Amino acid sequence: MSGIQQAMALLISSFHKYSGKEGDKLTLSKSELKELLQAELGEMLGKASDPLAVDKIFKELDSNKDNSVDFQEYVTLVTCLTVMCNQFFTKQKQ
Amino acid sequence: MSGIQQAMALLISSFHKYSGKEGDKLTLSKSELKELLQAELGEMLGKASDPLAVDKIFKELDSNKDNSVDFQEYVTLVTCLTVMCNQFFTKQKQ
Amino acid sequence: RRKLQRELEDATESADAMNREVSTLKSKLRRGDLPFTVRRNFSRTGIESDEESEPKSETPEPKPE
Repeated sequence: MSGIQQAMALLISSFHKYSGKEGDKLTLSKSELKELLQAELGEMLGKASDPLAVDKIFKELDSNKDNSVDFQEYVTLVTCLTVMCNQFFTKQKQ
Repeated sequence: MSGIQQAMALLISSFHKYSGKEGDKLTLSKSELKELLQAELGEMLGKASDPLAVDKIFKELDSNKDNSVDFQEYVTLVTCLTVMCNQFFTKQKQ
Repeated sequence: RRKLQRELEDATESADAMNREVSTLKSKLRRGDLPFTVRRNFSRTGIESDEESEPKSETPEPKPE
């Protein structure tokens, strides 16, 4: 499997690791999002345990306001973080 | 490193594997994009060698019309493909 | 396979909308509208980068050019 295909598989499996815990298996509730942020992105995104911070990013991600974060909304956050990391990475190289 | 962080690192390293080949090291020219599509997503997309298809994709991806595909345009495409794969898998499970 | 190729084209069409969403989220994160900071010393995650930054330091010291 190519690097990009592995990345796609990882994004899908990581999402379902948390979305399947409670309620709708295919979306993230607020507590599932909090767990994902802490476990998967805690190092990168400080304050992943601060409820107010999680609340705010949950509202931000839940663009269709159905009180859950679906795969598309989740992957928008990951895309944004990847772009920002790439900028750190390329600035280091210049 | 968590699953999501690995995916992000793979997306970044895969991009630079192709963008660094010619011209601007931080963007994909049309030929670099074609190489990336074939090598990384070839099996999935059935040898996207059809020049028209690559042309169309390149024009659509190049949203800021600078005749090259930058990192954000690239990673957005990959995540959109991931969204579609996720839909494909979740429909199968239902 | 044709179907997947058509999906690639659909994906590129929806990529535009996502591109805008990512840009708005990025500027919010940058402006600090969202209470999350993307830590600079992220290079430890194994993306090939030459210098190893110490885990504790929040902002890496500027390297002498």
